[in-house]
Amino acid sequence: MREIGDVILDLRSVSLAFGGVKALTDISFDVREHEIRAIIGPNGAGKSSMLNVINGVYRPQEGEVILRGEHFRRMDPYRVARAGIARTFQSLALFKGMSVIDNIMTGRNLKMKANLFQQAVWWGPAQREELAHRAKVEEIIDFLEIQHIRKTPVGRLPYGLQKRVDLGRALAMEPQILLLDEPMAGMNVEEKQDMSRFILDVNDQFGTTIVLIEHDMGVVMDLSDRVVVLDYGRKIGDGSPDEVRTNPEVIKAYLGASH
Amino acid sequence: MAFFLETLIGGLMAGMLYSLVALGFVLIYKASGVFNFAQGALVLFAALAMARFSEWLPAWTGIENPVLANIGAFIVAGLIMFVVAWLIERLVLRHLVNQEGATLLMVTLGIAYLLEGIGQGFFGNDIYKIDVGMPKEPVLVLENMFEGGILINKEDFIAALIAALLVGALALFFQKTATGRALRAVADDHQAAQSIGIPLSRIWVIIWCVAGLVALVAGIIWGSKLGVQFSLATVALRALPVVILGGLTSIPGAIVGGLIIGVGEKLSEVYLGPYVGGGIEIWFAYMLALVFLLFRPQGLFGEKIIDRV
Amino acid sequence: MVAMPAALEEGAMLDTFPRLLRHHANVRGDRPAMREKDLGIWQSWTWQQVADEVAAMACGLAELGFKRGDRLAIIGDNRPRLYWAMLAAQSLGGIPVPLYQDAVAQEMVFVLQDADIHIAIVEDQEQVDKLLEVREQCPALKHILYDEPRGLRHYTQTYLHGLDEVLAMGRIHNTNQPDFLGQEIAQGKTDDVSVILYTSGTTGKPKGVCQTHAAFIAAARGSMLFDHLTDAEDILSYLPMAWVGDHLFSLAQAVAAGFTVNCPESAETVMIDLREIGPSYYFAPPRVFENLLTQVMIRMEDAGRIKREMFHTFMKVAKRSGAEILDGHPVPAIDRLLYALGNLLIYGPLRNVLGMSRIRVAYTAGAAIGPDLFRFYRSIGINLKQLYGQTETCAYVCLQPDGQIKFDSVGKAAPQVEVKIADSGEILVRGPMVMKEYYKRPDATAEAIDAERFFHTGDAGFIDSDGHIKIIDRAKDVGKLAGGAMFAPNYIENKLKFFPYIKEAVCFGHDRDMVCAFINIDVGAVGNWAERRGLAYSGYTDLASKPEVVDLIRDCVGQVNAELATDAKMAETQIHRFLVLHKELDPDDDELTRTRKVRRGFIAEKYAVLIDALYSGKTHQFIETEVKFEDGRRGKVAADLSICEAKVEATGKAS
Amino acid sequence: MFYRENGQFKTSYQSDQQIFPIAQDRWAVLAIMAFAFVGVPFLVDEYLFRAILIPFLILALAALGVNLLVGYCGQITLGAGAFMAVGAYAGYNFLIRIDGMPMLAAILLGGFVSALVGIVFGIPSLRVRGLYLAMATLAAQFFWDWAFLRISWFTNDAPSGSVSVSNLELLGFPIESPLQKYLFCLSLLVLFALLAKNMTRSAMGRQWMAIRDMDVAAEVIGIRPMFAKLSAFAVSSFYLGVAGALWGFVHLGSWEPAAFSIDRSFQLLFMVIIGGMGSIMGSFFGAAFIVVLPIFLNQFLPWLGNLVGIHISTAGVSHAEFMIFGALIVFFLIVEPHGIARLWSTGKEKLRLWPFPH
Repeated sequence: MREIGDVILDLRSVSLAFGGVKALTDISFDVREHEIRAIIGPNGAGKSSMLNVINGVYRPQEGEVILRGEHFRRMDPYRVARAGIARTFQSLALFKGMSVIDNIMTGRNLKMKANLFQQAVWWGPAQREELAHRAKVEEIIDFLEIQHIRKTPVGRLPYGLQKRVDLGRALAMEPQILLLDEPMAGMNVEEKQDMSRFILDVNDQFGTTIVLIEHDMGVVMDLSDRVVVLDYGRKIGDGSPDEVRTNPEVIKAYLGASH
Repeated sequence: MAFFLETLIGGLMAGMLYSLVALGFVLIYKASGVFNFAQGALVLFAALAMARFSEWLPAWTGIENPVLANIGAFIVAGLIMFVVAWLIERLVLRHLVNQEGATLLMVTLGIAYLLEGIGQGFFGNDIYKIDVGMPKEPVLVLENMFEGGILINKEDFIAALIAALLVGALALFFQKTATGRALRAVADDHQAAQSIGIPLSRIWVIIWCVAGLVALVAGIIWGSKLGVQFSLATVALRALPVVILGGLTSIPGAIVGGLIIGVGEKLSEVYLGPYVGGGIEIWFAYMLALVFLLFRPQGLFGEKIIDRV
Repeated sequence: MVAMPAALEEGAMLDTFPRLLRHHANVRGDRPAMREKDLGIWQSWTWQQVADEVAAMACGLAELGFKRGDRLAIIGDNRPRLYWAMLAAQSLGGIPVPLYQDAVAQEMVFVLQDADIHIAIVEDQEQVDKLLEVREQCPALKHILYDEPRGLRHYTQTYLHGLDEVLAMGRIHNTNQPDFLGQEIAQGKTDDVSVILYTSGTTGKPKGVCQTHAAFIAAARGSMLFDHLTDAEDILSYLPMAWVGDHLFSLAQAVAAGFTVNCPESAETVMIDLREIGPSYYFAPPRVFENLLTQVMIRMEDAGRIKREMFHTFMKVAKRSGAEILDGHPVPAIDRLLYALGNLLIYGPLRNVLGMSRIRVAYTAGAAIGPDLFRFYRSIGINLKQLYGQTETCAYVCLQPDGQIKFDSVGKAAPQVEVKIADSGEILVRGPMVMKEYYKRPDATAEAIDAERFFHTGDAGFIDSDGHIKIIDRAKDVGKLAGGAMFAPNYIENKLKFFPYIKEAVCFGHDRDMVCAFINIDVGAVGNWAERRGLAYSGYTDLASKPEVVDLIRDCVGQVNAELATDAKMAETQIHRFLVLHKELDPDDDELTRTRKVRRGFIAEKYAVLIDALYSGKTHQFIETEVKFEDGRRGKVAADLSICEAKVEATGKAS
Repeated sequence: MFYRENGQFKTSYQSDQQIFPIAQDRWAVLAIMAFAFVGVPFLVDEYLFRAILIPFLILALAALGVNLLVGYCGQITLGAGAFMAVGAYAGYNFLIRIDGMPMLAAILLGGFVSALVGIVFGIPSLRVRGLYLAMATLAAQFFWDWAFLRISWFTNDAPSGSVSVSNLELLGFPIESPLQKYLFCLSLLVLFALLAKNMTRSAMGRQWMAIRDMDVAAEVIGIRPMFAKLSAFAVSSFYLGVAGALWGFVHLGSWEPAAFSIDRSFQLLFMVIIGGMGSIMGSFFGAAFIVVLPIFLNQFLPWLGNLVGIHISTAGVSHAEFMIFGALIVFFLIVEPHGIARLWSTGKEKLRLWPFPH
């Protein structure tokens, strides 16, 4: 059985603004190794911005991110990826021109070493590498039960499956920390069940730490070990699902917010 | 010194014309996000129409008065540009709503070829002249300030004046009229504009018409200066750096950019040219714009680009 | 290379499956024995590798205390390692007992108890969970081995083992005692029981059919000779391992002839896998061929006009001459020419998309197949034939010889098989393939096999002038109308089921004055039919209740009646009244057997009200039925069924 | 219809990932190759070699280069011609300044120089997208147009940058007759097409496409936009450079900067758009189409004109050309953004599923 480790990722009083618009105001919270950490909040609470700060897509004006004791004023996507943080996207962000296999293959990118010339020649190192990583990718395909769409261009897939491929692409990086941006948005009950199962399996089998944004309170409460609640870019709650559930501010925010 | 001022003013004049073409780019880009590579082709097309009809109308109708002929030709050409604009919206843009910029740009390349082909096929491909009775002789001004004074080409001067007027008029049109406001709304946010009931397609037709008109004026001026010929289409390429410099979405940008490039070209040609074998103005403008890009991708007056995830 | 069937190379001691396996490991050690689509490619194993794996598994089982004569339960989809488990058990002189993998836990209890299972090898978590659920009821069950570890890592039960561990154990054991297994195999005798297959039993509890090595090898070799099978064949194994048909083709024949068995990636991908493998030898129950044909027709409906025209014209050509050409009968030159053209433009491509380009011989069995269906496949050049047999006879009694296909017969007695018709009209068979006994059921055995070792098939039928056997119906089902006329429900039901729109039918009439029927529509076919007419529907129940649909079915029934009317014996048994059931008959509700045979008696009880309604002349009847969903949840379907009069042909004497 | 795929199952990733996984395709390609190398030389006369085949081969190579950048990496370029020019003149300089420099080496070196230049002009792509980038490439175009015209060192002091090379040879074999030139270009094209295919089907190609399809996502999974884009520019420019050198050395023999004017750049872009963005095959289709169409029109239009009794001048033909190209660009971008290649592959899919529609 997995047991929660100590803090692996720590955000200290992060503030982010676009022009005049404040997206995040003085947010601090930490993520422990092997845990499932949820960030919830009504629409426009700044959940996604939070993730984008963590993996360096946005640069916060204030605050710092501490990853395994290393302090960063701001992250940069490449370094974050190297550091073993993967993520999925809320709005589908697959490479629509490629097949499912290739999409997941891109996740192996950082692990591939062959240089351009070897790749151009193909026979030899490049091919050996390709085949080795293809095998890895097939394991992920097997894990996510998407064998039947292996070679389909992702553009043709229904929403639910695309979400799964997105997860697959992230898993291909064999990340220590996995950021999931509303993995179940717009899914039907069955798809949600599957997705939750996969998330739990990932966390459990690979010990991956998971930071999860979700809209659907129910799902979050079942999945996560600890929950952060944002509202209008401010942190209004943090703790175990039960603590959060009973936190008056949170209740207010959720009753107040229309979503 | 005098020589410097002369070049400077010459540059400004030329710049005004660049601004005029650049304006075409900006208008269309603002309203439809299309980077209209065909602007040059429009200019050529308009100029051809103008030039030919000013010959044909007298021949057909027997009107001798050149002024009337020119006015008639101007009206006909204007109508033609309207039709062109309408067709472009109808047959092309309408089918490419919310496509990526690159695709739209390539489409306008296609349109450019189409227009050049049709234009020359229909109006002929010789060199035609437009004579709207612009005074050609140069004048000396400020003789009392410098010995020898400064030589200014009247035509340039008038041209610049017309350009300036047109620019001003458009600025007003955008600020004051309802349509103008609608256009700005569309420029800011297509969906929003649609949701408040602004008919996109109509706006686009209008904007392309305006661009067509601008092209027509530009065409007439350049045409009367250099004669109407295929090379007119390339003025677009000259005006490109202007837009980049000024910022794709800003009318003042187009004007200022035009002036800067105009002056820059002339000065560089005069003062740098000799050392590097001359003929540099065309790429110099680009280099200028390019270097500029690296430091301020959105141009002088353009809005900052934030891409959200 | 195309070698002679293994059996014909110095046949002598190759009289048990483990010995055959060893033989192949020696003579064709590097030819592929098994393939499975896994992780995107066809993982392959040569005969040598299979032999080694089986050896390891056998030794592993021995380590777990599996002994000569023990039974080994095997539950799961067609996976190589599950087939190897059978051979492993046999190597130790044990008896594999395959169970239907889609059965719910409770249905497994009986077999587990009856066969007194100590060790079960199962595919995955799903099956493990089932066994854990019923473990209390089966105290004998000591070990559960699983093939696919996924999701089982937190199962702490000490009696759960991954096959991998067991194999590892086995390998060690094998290196420590290299000659142990050899001796075990040597001790095996050809008339040892090689497998126990439980008959789904249309009535009462299932019975364990004990088949010996000798029986299955005889059956296998018989059909090998009959169809000239070599070690070059490729088959796709996707039918339940517990079904005698799969056992005969995927294990007995494969190991006898030494050809290659291919396992699909998953249930959803069977069609794709079929296309990729393109088996040369193929076996499927009629419903599979039926579904395929339905798909073909539906997909052709969407095709462009020219293509559709082409298809239909050439299908006419095929209908006219295809089957004849296949049988080598004389055909006018022009038709030959047209057929060749069609073969290039339609039949060939069609076989390709169906995955049947390479088929040399295809068999169907398990139920009667509609003449049109049967003709279709033969006419596009697929050598589809029928065979006849039961679990008790290794599914090996009659085979249709090439070139002598009669659509309404199941062919001639297979090599070494003796067929005779009892006075009662029941078909009796004798031969090496007849089972040894029903497991622990001497009574039943005695009932089934008489003094001269004739097995009573329970089917009624007759042998025609040139020796072809025709099946009419289950002997016990053949009843009499009150009027005294002979009533063969299956015969009628099959005629009904030959319509693509009708999926299942149940006829009643024994001791009654007329025949009435329940009907299940085929959602696929009827649904498509409805869509093309712009009928909206929300599901089976809704669709079935649509008056248009009911009329559609009435036509079908009418046509069947017309056919029946032509046959003096059957004319009396035309269907007078029928209704379209509000739910699909389903094995999970015990209405069908796992092999989708109708459980007549059970249905008669369950839907007594409906039957009364049919015979009491009502025009409507409300009914509510409980149903079981795949995930075990229960629910209710209710409907007010309309009961219809069918068009009945006038017959000789007034009735 | 002609596909019989049963039994073509893959037992290893190697066989699953080959360029043509379907046997029938492999045979077809082999047949075409055989025809191109063996059949064509017997069937074709000098004119066809000069006027169609050799230009086609070289422009196909160039289009391939453009496609790698525009089609695969999604970076638009209007300066392709400039890089051809760089390749041609660089190659020329290597050839004449270093005596004993083999032609092939000179051509390849031309490619490498062009690649370096490509990287330099690709740098803006790190800061700017789409339209702005087009600008940068235009700048390259105009700059090099000018440079080769005015900077005499590049052209070994030849007036107005017109230079020429003669008596080419490869490892002692002369490359003089059209046939020799054809075979030479063909071999190079085949080789480079294969290399391109390999790049696009391995990590590099996936990085390019990732940047093209969704650059933010690409960055987040650890693809460095800088590396991806610049490598695309480099490779693309290399191909263009080699093509340019061939165009100069082999096709023209003697040339001026005008041979690589902005019209050439547009022409190449059109090849890619019409042929099919993001498809190796597409580059060939596009090149073939755009090489053949004008010749076809020159033959066909006057003939048609005579039928209806109007005389169509050569100028008229060239205008028609303009219109048709323009119309086609618009048509393809609206109706089939993936060009002829996509039409081809859908057709192929239909054949595979025949007689089923889908």
